[in-house]
Amino acid sequence: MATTRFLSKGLNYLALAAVCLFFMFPMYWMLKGSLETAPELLSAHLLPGSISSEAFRELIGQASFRQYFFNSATVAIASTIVSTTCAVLAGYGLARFKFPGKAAMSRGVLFCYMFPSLALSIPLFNIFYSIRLGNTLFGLMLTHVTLSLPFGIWLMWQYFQTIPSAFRENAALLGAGRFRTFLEVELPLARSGLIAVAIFAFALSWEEYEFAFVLITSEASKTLPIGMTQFVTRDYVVWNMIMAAGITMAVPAFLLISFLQKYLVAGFTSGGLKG
Amino acid sequence: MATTRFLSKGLNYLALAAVCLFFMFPMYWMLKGSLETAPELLSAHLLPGSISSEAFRELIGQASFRQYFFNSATVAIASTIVSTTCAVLAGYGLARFKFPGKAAMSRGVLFCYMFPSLALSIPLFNIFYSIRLGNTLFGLMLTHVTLSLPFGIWLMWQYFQTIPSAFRENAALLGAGRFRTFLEVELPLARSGLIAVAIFAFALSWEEYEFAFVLITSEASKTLPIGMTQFVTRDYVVWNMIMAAGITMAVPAFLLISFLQKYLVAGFTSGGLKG
Amino acid sequence: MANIVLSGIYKEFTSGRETHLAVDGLNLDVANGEFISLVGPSGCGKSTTLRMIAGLESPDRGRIFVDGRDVTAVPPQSRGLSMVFQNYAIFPHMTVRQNIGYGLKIAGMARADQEKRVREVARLVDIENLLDRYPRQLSGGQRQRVAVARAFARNPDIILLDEPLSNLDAKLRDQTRAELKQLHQRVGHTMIYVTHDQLEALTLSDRIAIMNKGVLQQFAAPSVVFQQPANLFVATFIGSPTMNIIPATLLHGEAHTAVHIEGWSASLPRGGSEWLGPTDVSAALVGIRPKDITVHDGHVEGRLPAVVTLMEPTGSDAILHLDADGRALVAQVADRFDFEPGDKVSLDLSLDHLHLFDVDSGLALYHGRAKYGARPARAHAGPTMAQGAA
Amino acid sequence: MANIVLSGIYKEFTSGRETHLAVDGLNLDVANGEFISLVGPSGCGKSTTLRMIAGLESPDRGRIFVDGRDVTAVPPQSRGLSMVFQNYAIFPHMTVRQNIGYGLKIAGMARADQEKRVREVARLVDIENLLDRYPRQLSGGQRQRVAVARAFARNPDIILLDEPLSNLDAKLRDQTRAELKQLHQRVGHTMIYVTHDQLEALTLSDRIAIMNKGVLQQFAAPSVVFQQPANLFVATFIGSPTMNIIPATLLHGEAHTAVHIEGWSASLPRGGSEWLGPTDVSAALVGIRPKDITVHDGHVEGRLPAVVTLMEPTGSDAILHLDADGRALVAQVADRFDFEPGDKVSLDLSLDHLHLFDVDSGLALYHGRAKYGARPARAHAGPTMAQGAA
Repeated sequence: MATTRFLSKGLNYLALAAVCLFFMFPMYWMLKGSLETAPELLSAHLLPGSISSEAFRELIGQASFRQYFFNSATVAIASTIVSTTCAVLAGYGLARFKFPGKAAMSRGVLFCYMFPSLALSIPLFNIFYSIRLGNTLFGLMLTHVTLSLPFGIWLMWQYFQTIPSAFRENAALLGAGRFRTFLEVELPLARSGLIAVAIFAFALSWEEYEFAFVLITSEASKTLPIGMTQFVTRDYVVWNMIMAAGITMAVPAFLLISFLQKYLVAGFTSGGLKG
Repeated sequence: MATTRFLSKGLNYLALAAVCLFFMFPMYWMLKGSLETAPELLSAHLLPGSISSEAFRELIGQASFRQYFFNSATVAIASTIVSTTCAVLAGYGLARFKFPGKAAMSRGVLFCYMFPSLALSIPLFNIFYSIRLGNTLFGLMLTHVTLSLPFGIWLMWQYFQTIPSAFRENAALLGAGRFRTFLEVELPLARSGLIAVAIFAFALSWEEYEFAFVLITSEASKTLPIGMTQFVTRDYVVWNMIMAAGITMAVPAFLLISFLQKYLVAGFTSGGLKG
Repeated sequence: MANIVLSGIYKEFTSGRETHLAVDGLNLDVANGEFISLVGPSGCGKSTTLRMIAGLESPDRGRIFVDGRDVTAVPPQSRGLSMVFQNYAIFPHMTVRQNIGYGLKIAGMARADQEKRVREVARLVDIENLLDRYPRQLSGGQRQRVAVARAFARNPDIILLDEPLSNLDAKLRDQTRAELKQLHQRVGHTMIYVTHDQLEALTLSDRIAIMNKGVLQQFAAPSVVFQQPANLFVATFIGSPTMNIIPATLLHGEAHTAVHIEGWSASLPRGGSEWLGPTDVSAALVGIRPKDITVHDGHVEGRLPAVVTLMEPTGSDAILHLDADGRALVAQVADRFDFEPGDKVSLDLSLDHLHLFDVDSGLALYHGRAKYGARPARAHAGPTMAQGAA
Repeated sequence: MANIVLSGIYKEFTSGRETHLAVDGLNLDVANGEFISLVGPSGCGKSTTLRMIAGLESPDRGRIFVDGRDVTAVPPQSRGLSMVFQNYAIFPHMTVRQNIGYGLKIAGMARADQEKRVREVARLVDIENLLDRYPRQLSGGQRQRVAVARAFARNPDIILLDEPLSNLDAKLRDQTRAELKQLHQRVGHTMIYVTHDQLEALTLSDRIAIMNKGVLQQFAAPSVVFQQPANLFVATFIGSPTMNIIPATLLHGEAHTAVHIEGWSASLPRGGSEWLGPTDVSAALVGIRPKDITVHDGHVEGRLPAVVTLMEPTGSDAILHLDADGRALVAQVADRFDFEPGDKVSLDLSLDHLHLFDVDSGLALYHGRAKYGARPARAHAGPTMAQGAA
């Protein structure tokens, strides 16, 4: 009996290790590539030959890279704020108010979430140019909100539903109005959900490529993902700089996870807090 | 008092209506465009001039479109099955077994989820070509699994945690072994989570563009998103066919939502089922 | 402190196509400083009634008055009452101090006064040393105290309590019950208490409102609902173990009415204040509490023969489950643990504690003459059970 | 049916850097067909013990034997026992029939036999008409029955019950308790029952194991733990309302020992079987149950003077909270509802029901001579309370 248990545990560990390897290897490959010089990289050894920060230095030295980074950050932060705010308000409305067509609404939100964003890009391009939002960071920000908002609404909606109504009712009986209750009681209780939505919106905007490609043509408004692909389409492929750019792109994600992971893990489980 | 309530309700409806319009308008625009003839479309009226299925007929008549659709469906279905299976197994393992480094594991999974997929595409391209998986649907499927698996694992992990251990323990006391318990008790209880993961994986694969663009160059292996952009890059832009292709791409999402929406809405709330 | 009047309250809930009538024409008046309980089985409308008083639900018809003011349309935050919720609903992101002080902060009280008042109420329920803790660091009993302290903090006119003890374990429940009663005696707020537990209602309340299926059954003092239940529902709901109900035939003579049960009969004085309903019905249901059945060994002529089916010792008492000619009866006996299933016994039913109910309407027809605690012969010096044992 | 022996069970839990000792050196033997209860406050180790018997936890040290076979390392699915969980854990995706039959299906029983057995057990707990329902369509009480039926279906040797009544409301709990006892008498499995409710333990069990902080305090029949509690913990845990504990000084004479409480004293016979501990200590704690205190009006010489602080009527009885010179005491009086807070009374403590406990160890030193239900003078014909009222 004990042997079987041990075996099944061992197999599980093995599977987990394999999954880890599967995910970690590309990241390792990228990190390794970014720390090598261009000729070394082509030799494709598992371990780096020598470590050099050449690629990073050159990357950061480029004015266009800094511009891309700044544009990306602006769009990502702005769309995260707008998307999270709207998701919280809409999710709260869906969870708290009764109105006809709520079921249809839920279907609609999910459909929006699943709707192929690529298919959406064409009409959006069409519309945005006709209302003069094409080629602007504001227009790009708005598209990113369009992409992240449905899932955000759905998540906040689900999340607000897990908060027992007794908290809200008790706040009311203690004299708090609806807005105060929302701000001081319900929002803090939904904090983990809010953070999950913000992370989702940020990640989506930070790495979004297709819309940025379609909407933005001027060099001054390009974002990092677009900039990165330019390393490829030049005359020769600058591998180590591409890798370095990839690493740079991953830094905000890494920082966010490190700071917020306690809320993220708590995310879906501690919604139904009991007093 | 009643007036204030009525007003706050009215405002909420208005906000919801605005959000709906915001999301629905591009879809409407696309549907309208796909049903118009090319010249009509350029006039950009709000209502379609006349309705014609010309664009759809021509689209479906093209052998390459049918090939793209088939490729997309193959990759999407295969990656959904692989990703969901792996997510369920890994999520179960993470939720049920104790092992050192579980916290680090959770951080890792979330980091993978947030990792800019674009940044990943370069090393993956690198690796895949060196192991001869470039330009194959199998390779593309594998990348899509890489993209959807981290979030899937995280979701299933959270989901399995919401299932009270009493169900599992009771099954054991009724004589069920670990595998039987997993299959007959825990998996049915996690059904909503499983469906959410499957939908996520399918949607991701179905509309994925960047990796398909980087990995696939042969005409025979191209997927719908790639095919669609070819309508743009030709000598002139065939708007109504692009719109029709977009609508076609949205059909599976629409069907899936319609069939599964009851489980999806139940998704996060009914996990902690009480006997 | 304030008085509350409910007038013709009617409330139904619709879910899908089904309509559930929660409260049906409820009238209730609660005096200044009174402690009343709303009691009944789950789904009887007691919680809905409480929530309507709180303003968390609106009645479909009827009006609610507090101190003569119609508050039916007033939102909860403006009614000036507090509530203790069943699951306490302590805000998990606030410390105990912040939780208790939240209502004061909203009311705009100065910081120093807030702190003073928080300390004061915390002392009242003995949680002064927990003020800086978060709810997750508290035990179930401590959370309950925080919820009570928070409800008292604003010094509201009315305090509503929704099964505040049901999440505590048996020992703690008994202890907290007594504390709650003492708290009421000290501060004297008007309190409305919802519970499914008849014992809590009996021990705590000045008056008890017993509800069933949305309809008020009886609203009276604990001793009255226990000794003179208005109908069969009240009779069987109040009291533990449950009152025995036995079908009987009545035979009316000049001065007496004979009550016949298969194997037993007795004679009650006809007329007089004990009779509440018609005195000419030929069938009735006899109600007798387990404590008012005396159990003798063996079968004796004139006593109701029965067989013991189960004995449940409860410490110094025991609950005997009996089978009397196919009817299941329960008797409560003190000081005896020597019965065993299968024992043949015979039963005396105390006529002074006998009740008769109408077969169709369930309304009380007759209550035995003896009122517990009001019998002259025993009131002040008679041997109580404990004395007898001394 | 099977007997169970726990030998030197030791179990601790580690969470973070804290180690919590759950069960400390537990020895327990349960006979074939016996109904025993594990009882104690939350965190006393009773649930952990049950889970170790079930195989859901492994003891750190010690062995578990079923019918002489060491099952310590046997996984739960091979131990041949069933369990009723506190939250029932009925599978929500299966019908009642599938739930009850799940264990039979796993055991590979033929379909027809499964159906027959499912019907049989369903009849036993009176849910035959619910077989095609899903759990969400059932009430709390019905779910509880399904859980019990499922546990009985495989006809296991041993049935474990983890607070199976704690989610039911008061009335239903009383009723289900009696049904559970009758079920045990009919089918006769070995049953181990975990509860925090001393009343459930007293009424249901053949023997009660009282635990505190992982340590077994006493393991004996209900009458024994009630009448001869081994120590202060058992004395105050068993019985409701809780036994009064009063510090006293002892003065030993030739044949008698005098017990002094401020304002009251009495003399106990020295030596004899009532004395369990040393007879030469000069201080002790007097234990007396609320029922064994007689309350008289006014202050009387030789009786313990007290003031009423609270009265809780419970129907035919009432619980009096008293203040005797700063000490809080509780007395239970029958048939009297005329006390009010502030009333001056005097108390008689029944010497026959008096207990003495060691001040330091809490161990019992002396138990009053009178055993409830075994006093010759009152056993068979003496006037019980109910008779007195007849």
